[in-house]
Amino acid sequence: MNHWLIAPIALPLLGGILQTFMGYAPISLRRTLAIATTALILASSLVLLSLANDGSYRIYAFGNWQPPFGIVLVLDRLAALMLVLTSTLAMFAHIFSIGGSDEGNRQFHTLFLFQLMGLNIAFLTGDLFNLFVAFEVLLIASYGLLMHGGGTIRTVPGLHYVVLNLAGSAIFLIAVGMIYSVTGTLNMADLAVKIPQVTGEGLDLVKAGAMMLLVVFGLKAAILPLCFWLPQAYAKATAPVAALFAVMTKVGIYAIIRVYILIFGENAGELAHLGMDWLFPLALITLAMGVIGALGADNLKTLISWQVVISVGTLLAPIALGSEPGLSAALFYLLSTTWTVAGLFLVAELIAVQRGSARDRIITAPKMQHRTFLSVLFMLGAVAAAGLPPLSGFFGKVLILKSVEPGPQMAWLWSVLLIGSFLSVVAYSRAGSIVFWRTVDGHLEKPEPMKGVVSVSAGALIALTIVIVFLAGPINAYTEATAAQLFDTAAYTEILQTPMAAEND
Amino acid sequence: MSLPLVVLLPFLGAIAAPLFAQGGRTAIAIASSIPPLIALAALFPHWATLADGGVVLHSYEWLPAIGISLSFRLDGLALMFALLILIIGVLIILYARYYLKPSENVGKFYSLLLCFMGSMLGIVLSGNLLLMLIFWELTSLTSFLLISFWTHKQDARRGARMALAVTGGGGLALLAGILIIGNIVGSFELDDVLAAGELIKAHTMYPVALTLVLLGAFTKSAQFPFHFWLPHAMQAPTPVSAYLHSATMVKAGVFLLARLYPALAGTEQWFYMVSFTGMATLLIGAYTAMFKHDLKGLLAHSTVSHLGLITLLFGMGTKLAAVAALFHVINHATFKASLFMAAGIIDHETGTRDMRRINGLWRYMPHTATLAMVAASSMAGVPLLNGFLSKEMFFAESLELNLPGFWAWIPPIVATLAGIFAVAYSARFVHDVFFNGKPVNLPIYPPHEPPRYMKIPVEILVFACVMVGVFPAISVGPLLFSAAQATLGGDVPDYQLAVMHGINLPLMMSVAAFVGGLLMYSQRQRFFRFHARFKEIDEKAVFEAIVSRFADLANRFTALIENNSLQRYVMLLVASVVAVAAAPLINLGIFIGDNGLTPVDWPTAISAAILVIAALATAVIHRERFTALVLLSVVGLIVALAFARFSAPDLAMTQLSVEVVTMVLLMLALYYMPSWTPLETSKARRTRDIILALVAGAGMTLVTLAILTQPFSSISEFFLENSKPGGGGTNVVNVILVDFRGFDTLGEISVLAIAALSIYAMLKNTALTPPPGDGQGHTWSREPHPLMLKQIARPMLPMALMVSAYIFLRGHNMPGGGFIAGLITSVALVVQYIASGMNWTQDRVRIKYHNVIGLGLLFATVAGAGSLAFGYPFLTTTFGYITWPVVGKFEVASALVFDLGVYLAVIGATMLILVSIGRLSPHSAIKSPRRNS
Amino acid sequence: MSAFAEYTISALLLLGGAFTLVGAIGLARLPDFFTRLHGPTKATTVGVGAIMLSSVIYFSSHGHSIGISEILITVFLLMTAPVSANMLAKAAMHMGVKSMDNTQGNPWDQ
Amino acid sequence: MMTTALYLTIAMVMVAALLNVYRLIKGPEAPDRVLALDTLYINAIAMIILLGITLGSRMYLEAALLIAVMGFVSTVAMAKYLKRGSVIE
Amino acid sequence: MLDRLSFPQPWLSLILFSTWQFLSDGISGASLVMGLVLAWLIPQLTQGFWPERPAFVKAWRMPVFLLIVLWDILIASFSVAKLILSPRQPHPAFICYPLQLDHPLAISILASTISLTPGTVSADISDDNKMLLIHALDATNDQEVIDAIHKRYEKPLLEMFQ
Amino acid sequence: MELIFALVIGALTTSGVYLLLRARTFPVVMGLTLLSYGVNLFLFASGRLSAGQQPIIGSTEIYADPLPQALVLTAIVIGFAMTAFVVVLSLRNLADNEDDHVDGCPPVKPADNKQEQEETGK
Ligand code: NA
Ligand code: NA
Repeated sequence: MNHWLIAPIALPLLGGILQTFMGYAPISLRRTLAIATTALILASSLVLLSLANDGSYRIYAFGNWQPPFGIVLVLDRLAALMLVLTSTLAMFAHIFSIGGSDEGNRQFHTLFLFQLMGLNIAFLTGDLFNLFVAFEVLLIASYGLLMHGGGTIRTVPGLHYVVLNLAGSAIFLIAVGMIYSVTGTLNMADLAVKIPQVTGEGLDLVKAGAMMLLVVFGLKAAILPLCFWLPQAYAKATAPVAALFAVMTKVGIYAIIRVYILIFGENAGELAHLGMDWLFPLALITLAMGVIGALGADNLKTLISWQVVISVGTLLAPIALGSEPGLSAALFYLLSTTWTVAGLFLVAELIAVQRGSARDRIITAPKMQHRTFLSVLFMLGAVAAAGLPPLSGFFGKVLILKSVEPGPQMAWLWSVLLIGSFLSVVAYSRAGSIVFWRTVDGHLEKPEPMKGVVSVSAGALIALTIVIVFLAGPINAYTEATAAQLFDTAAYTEILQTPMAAEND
Repeated sequence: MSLPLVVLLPFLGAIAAPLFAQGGRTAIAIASSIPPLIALAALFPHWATLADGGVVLHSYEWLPAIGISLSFRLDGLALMFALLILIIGVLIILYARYYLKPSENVGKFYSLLLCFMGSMLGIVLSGNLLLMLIFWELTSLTSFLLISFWTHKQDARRGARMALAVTGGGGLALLAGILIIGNIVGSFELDDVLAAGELIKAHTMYPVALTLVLLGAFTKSAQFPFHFWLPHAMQAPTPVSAYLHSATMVKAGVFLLARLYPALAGTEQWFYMVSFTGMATLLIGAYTAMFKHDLKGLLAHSTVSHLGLITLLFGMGTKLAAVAALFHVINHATFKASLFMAAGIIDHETGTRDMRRINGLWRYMPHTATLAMVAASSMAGVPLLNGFLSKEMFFAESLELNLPGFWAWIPPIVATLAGIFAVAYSARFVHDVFFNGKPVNLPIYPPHEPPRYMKIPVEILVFACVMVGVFPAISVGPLLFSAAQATLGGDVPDYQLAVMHGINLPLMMSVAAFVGGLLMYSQRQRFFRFHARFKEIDEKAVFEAIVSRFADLANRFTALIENNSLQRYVMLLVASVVAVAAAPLINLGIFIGDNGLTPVDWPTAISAAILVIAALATAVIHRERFTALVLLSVVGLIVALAFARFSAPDLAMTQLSVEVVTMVLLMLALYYMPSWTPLETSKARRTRDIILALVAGAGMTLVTLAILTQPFSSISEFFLENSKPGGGGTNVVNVILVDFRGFDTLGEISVLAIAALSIYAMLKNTALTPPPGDGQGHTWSREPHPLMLKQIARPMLPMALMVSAYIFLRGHNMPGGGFIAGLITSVALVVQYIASGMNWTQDRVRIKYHNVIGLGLLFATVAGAGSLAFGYPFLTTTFGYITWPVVGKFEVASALVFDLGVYLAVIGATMLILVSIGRLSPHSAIKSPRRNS
Repeated sequence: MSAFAEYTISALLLLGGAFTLVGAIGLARLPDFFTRLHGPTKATTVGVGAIMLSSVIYFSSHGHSIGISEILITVFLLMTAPVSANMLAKAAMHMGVKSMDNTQGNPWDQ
Repeated sequence: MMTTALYLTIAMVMVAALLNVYRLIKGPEAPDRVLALDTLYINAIAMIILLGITLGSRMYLEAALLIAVMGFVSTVAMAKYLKRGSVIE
Repeated sequence: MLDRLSFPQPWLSLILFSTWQFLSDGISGASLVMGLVLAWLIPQLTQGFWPERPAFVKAWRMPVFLLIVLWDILIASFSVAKLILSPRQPHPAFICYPLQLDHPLAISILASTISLTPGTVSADISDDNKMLLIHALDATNDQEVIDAIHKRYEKPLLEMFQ
Repeated sequence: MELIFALVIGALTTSGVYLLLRARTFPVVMGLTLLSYGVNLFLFASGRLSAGQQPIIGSTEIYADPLPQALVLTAIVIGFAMTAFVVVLSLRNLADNEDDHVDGCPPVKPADNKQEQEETGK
């Protein structure tokens, strides 16, 4: 059993524990250790990526208990991809935070690391209830992070976010109960085996449970009509937190991919492709709503928050269609959009800092410092987000467009996606030209100096969109392999036969 | 290799150029002109191949998944455009050197200009449609930045955004079109696409594909009805206008028409869409140009009109028309670029572009005037100039179109009419600017000739006009021929480029155009008056208004839906659940499984009744908060009893302890809150909520009923079998928690820990002032710590600790364990706080709760990690029975250490939470960071 | 199990049940808060005590060791019941809860 | 015979519980409700013990102990809230 | 360092030790050791929470006292039951009882005793610990009640404490 | 018996959902608590009901399904943590907005909206 698999979970756990003891240690020390931890997490995720790339499944059975009885971590290409996506993003967001946004709350780094732990558990776990626990870990940490930074602006959005997610957790438990009460198991592989054998009233119960599960994941992923908590919450969060949150909605999407391809996929007999007929139209409406929100946004962070919603719609539409190319395309786009949006959140903060009282609102303000640098970053991000060439967003969208089979669905997806891109171009150009170019005379009350780490991390995150373009070939190869692996559910269920470590004497 | 280089060079230049900005305008101009010159040099070697209809192709794989490859393809058509782009590009660079002021950001300017040049070359040299599209959109972006070069000008910003919106949007349509074509052909390689013309035209998706592609072309080439963006792009510096909006970018659209001619042209749809769009554009442009008082405005609209002409020619679908179109592309580029430069010079020297003020410049700048007049004549189609030749061909083709009956007359008439306008506005350009009396208060007076070198580009271009006009065959013959070859895919019709084709109908049309045009110009005041009746609409303002309106609507709409009402969001969530679960549950109905119902026993029934009453009562009288709280704890108590009744002692105990802590928590909060909830929601709303709640409840009831009566088997057999032998404990629940599913537990105590830490952080700087009384008119009592309570609290703590130890140690085999023990200890501590107060207790609790939490997590983790040393996975437990002399035989289980971690974490978290809230109380004077709170 | 044990157990059970009921009746029907306070503090406590005792006897007669838990619980109840009563009385007096008209003397409130 | 006694006792305890709930809902004053809750807790102890006897299992005694403790704590907390407002200060 | 090894509250340690023997099924070596450990450890942790020592003088009288009280409790319950079930309205009274005890523990023991015994609940103790407010469920004469309490409970306590 | 249990869960859900839909933080918190009671009982029920079959090896012959019990135990503790957090958050809400409405201030003010729009140079 390969112990690398717990690294992405054990590292943040230990790092987090260490931080709790260091409540009154000098901030420099806490920062160093925290960043070091995140760096190690990134390193370990890369190791796991290289492991997973051979296309096999690796499992880690906690307590050396044979699945389905014990909890197992399962490493496959998808999990590795999500880990790298997250830890890369986290790395830059974390570096950004030591620019000063981690001050005011000694628990920031603890929460940040526990957030990562929750995320990594969610990506690795092969157990449905453990997925619930993972969600709770990352949620409670996110609550804390969302409230980080003090002030009164975050309270109400935070409250909404928390209450909705608590209700969501309740629904999750009900769903788990329904599924367990019929199948008598919690292990995903085992479920994939058992679900096709369900008959009679059991079908209704499982179906209801699974649909409720979809609602929960939809809430996390922010699908219409469950997306309205997001813009305020993300827009009000401190920059590095918002950046990290860019990955939060993707957890919901990950869960949908995992559960609804593995357990309720095409081999699920009566329950095959459950709920996907709901998902496709909702995804498109979500996309449209996101575009409208972006068009109407009156500050950059809200605009970017709606961009999150847009990307959720864009991602789920092809996933709902359930084709292998579609999934591969979605994964490619996932990588691009998550980093881009996160980078944009950071850039928006840099801009806000430079514009005094105007902050990031899309209004006329005195000419800002570092305008060229910031405008270039913003433009790169905007182009990537809107999906214009030559940046990564474009390739993602082209892949998605190409993945659809001709037919009414193609017509819908194409028109919504393309018109959406067009309108986002309008929105971004409008926002950018007002923020950067429409300046009034007069100067800011003491323009703050731009810290090195901060601008570097923001720039680096944005620059990833270019990196993706250059690595497009290999990345796409990987996502294709991932999609293929995901659709080969039989291979996944074989983890149930993995031998455990030899019994001791 | 050389073709990618040609495209790459300008981009490299773009990166390099700003470095020379320090060296002054000359330095940077020279630096910037080097890449295009090398590129030119790199192109010439290929001429031999192209001359005999060959094609140069350099292709490299990039993203086979998308079908996009780095393939660059040079043929006659590409060469023709590439030469235009490069040669005019160099001239513009030279020209801009003098046009720009030293104060301006020349680095940015040249960098962007070269970027644009590179993108443009990319379009014409791409051998892969998707690659071409990338460059296509790049030109949109770069031109956006070039038009808005003077960012302080609002008109510039708006014009730029409009251009971006229109051309960028068109690009997206083009993308769709290209994807469809690629889908039909199965490849995006230009060669494959051009070869598959018949296949494409036969395909059912052809109409869609064509429409989308044409959308791209028309938006880029400012065809009606998308022509409005072009005149507003004139806010750009004149070199930009000259380059982008006469010679190159706007030609990208027509280039696309030529490029895909073999693949798409030759159908009814093509004919009608392209030719009629062209015709409309031709007329509207020509007509509007006439009335523009802005020098550049006039040129812009004439450009629109000429682009219409070219489009119309391509639309006609005859081979000769295509040739004429290509020919006119060259001619228009030359004379229009020179005219723009001239206009720029005039603007530069007089400080205005308003023709009503600019008069009689002939006297001040004869040299420039001459050049401008020659170019203008070419625009008007005066013989011996290149404009004349292509226009003659156009007139000829307009006659060749054999439309049915009356329709046959339309094209020639339109052509002549456009000719008349063209002559008229050209005449105006000449007369109104260089003659027509004296200048009217010019900002710069007296104007004089520009610097010598500023005129060189104009001279070169005008020379070209003349050369082509007089010796067409020699000057552009071969180039045009190979371009035609490339466009028409092989067989080129025989045509001769002669200055005169004798007296024929086209010539007559030209004559008519001349006479008419001059007549019209002489009567211009009438036309102006006539035109003035219709009020000028500023498309820029309209566009801006539309965008703002949309943004405003979007904002309103968003605010309407996303109205920050938690009640709505929760309602949506619940409703969604109901919606998705409805179908299966209705299908399920009231279902009693094979196990059937077991007989009711009355004590349980009564307890259940109490629970139901309490639960519903809580909801009903919830506005009376304390009472609701009391009822809530009744519910909690009965739930605990239920767990006990249905064989879950551990759950019963956990539920009990958690419930009490929760109650204390709620009372701590209630202290600061109003003790009554106002009645504010409408009756309708409450009814809706009640219905929703009832539906949800009913659903849960049905599901539970079905589940409880269904027989089932689960993986739990395994736990029951292996708990003792494998886990070393007889309390299976506890063994599951610390062993089988210890990882869940680890996550769960982390949750508890994080919650506590963030609560502490959240309340750190929170100040709350409690209300003076309980809201029923009683102010709070002053007596803090009643004697009897204090006295009972003393012995309670040690006893509780012992009980905790008892519950903890037996937990592995009997009901109990870390959680419950931890909660008991916490509750005992809480009693101390209640009885003796915060300060008193804090003084005696010597450890920081943060560290207790940390220790708890650490113990649990370390206990789990121990197994790694023996090569077993994380959280693998071990246990054994040790026998000591006095002590005797007893069990040691590593799981116990894990459970100890749980115990500590629970205490630390619970206490930190309660203390953090208690600290808010004005009575507790603890603020020093030395202590926990 | 010996007949004697069974009799004792039954008697204790019934006694306990009766007292519990009486306490509840008192709570339900006595006129004011202060009089209601008496029922639970005495009768109910005793009632539960009796039931505990029966349980002790029951299980020890079934061969289990003497159940200390029951004893502990009973002791705990006897120790805490007065304190709860005291706390509640204080609260009631502070809130000026009405005592029945024929009550002699007055409650305090500090 | 013992079973009969057991059932009678259970019956009496359940009736007692119902009476407590009646008082709890009727009030009229908050202290009455808390008093009723306290009594209900004590009844719950009785129920658990009786359950234990019925099932012949001692597994639930600790639960009874906990009810005793928790009942006391919550009563005290509520009483203090009613009188003093701040439970922990 | 030695005080770490001592038993700061011997009585408490004794009680803890013996209770533990009962709790752990059957007295074994393990239970003895564990009991010893707890009897030492717990007071070490909690002594701070029990500042004022119970100043017993004649502790052996305690059991006797407790037995009396227990008996009274039984009687009390019956009389209360009678009152509760009888149709006639009770004659309650608030009675101020002047305290002679001054040790807080002693006072609260007395108060508890009163609450558990015939028809009386100790409702409150004055701030200066000099007065005890008693609510009698059915009192004909205050003085009788006061004397009874003093004779039966406060006296023995006075002897036991200080 | 099953029906009674089902009805209990139904009642808890109903009350919980209704309170969850209220406009003030305190009822919402109580709603969440009630709901979680219902959910815990439901999750527990997924292992079916039984009396006197506590999963303590050796204490009886047949045992109740221990897994749901373990899950519920986890759920209870997590639920407690979450409740505590939301309680404190509502205190923060109270402190920041001098009001315990879930949206900060009782009526949604369209006025704010408008004035923001004026600011955003549209
Ligand atoms: Na003029
Ligand atoms: Na004039």
